[in-house]
Amino acid sequence: MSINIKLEVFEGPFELLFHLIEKNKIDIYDIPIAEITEQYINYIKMMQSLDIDLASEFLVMAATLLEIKSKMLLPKIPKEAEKEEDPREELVKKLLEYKAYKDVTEILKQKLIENERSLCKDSSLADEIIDSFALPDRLSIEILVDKFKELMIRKQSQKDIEHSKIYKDEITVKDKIVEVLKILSIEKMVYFDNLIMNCINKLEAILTFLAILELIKQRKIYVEQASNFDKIIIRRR
Amino acid sequence: MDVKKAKAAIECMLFVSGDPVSLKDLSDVLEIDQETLKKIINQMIDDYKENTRGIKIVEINNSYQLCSKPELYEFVEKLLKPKAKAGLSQASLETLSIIAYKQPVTKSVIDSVRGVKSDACIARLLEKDMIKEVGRADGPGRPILYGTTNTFLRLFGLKSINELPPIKDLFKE
Amino acid sequence: MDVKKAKAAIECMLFVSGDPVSLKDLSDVLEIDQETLKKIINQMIDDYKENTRGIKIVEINNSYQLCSKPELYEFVEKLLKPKAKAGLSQASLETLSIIAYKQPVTKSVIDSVRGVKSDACIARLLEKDMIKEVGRADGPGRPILYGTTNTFLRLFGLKSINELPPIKDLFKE
Repeated sequence: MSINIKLEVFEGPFELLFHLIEKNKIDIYDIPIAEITEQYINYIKMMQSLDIDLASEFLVMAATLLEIKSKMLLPKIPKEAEKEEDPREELVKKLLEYKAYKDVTEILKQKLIENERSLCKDSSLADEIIDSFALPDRLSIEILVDKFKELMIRKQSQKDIEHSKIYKDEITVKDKIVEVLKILSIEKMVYFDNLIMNCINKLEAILTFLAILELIKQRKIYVEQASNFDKIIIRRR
Repeated sequence: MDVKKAKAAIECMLFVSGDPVSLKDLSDVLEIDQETLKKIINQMIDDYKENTRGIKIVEINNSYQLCSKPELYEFVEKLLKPKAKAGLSQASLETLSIIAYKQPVTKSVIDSVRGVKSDACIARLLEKDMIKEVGRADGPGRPILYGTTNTFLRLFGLKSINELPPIKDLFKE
Repeated sequence: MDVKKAKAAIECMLFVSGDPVSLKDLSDVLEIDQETLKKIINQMIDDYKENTRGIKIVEINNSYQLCSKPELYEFVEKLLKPKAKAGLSQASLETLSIIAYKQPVTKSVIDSVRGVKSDACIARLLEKDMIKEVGRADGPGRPILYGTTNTFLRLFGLKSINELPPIKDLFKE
């Protein structure tokens, strides 16, 4: 039996969400969050089952969707119900902003297609003429040094961008699972707080959280909390 | 100086420069006031429309530059096989739009609008001279601020950033 | 193709190319026989003589190149002189700074730091006696190594290359 899978690849979570919203002909101002969340997570699962590298941002969005879903399930406290805040509002705002840029991008793309066939000359002729002028008796070393610094900074910022790209590709939930298990193979227990505090950014914190959830599901660890707001303790099973 | 000679001198200077030349610089060299000069250049822009001409004058940010006519691109392509196409991915184009409308803007703002990291796109746009660093924002880490370049304006056929197509006002709805 | 369009296409191709383009290449691209083409180009050479034009077509060895009209050079000079304050073009200053700090250095290193080809700049710096060949690097092709000259030291007011201002504090910020 052959299975034909036509899988669209999405650049980011917003693009995927938009695809789902359009596919389901949903009013963006009234998103059925439970349904969309399910579809979204199904898509992610499918990607993972196909071993397609998934940017961690997709997982962050999954967490956000689950959070909104749970908020909407919570019974409203009467006092708060007055100024009833829709938990979806923030997400809708972001989606609309993203859509606005997506729309103008299409217009700009057309403009680019019309104009990129118009070419200009480089400035090498002007450079040649400038260099043909007689040299002054004295040249400024400062200008020369500044030029070199400028070049080095340009090179450096290119390198920085390359590094951050590599960094982004490096962390995955899998890595975090290994890391948590490694800590627990040395220590009997670890505080949830400590794991999160050691993360260098929000993304890493979220990945750590997802790793813990996965490990609980796999019954490799268990968590306990003596009472409300106490420190959460993670232990090996 | 008569208008004919001024036209010849302008064409000559724009040709040699290659890069855009500001109205002010042209005015200083020719000793013609900017208003009169602008009229002459507008006449020239019309002259270039004639169908024996293969080049045109493009206005960018109150500067002028000579460019080839896009409708003749097929010949240039056959002759030189140039890397004319900007070759930007959808992701890079999106990043570029956000920078164009929000400039000056930091990477983290761009990331948050797109919902994904934009490092690779920014690197590509810098490399293509579509954007540049325009300063540093206040605040922790003093992040780099990005803005668009004259190359961006030229390739998108815009005289200035004010000619960007209107974007839906998100906060009015 | 009608003559008008051929003229436009020729102007366009010569403009974008910058370098001389052979009659044969033009004939291949336009699919016009060389004899007819030559007549069209000769007509164009006449057209350019009009006194509103600042450029002209020059024939070199059966190739054609667009050039600025020499009688308008005074305007070019007036436009570019202020930009020559640093004594050299920006491109040449960049090239020279890399050679000064990284000497002895090969062309390919210079190209990679600048992100563009530096052949023309190196040639002009050699001609101005600012740099010289100081040897050959090991490795494939044994590329030429460049270094600065005594003329360089004199013009920048340095006693020796050790007096170049240090730049190591660059990455502290």
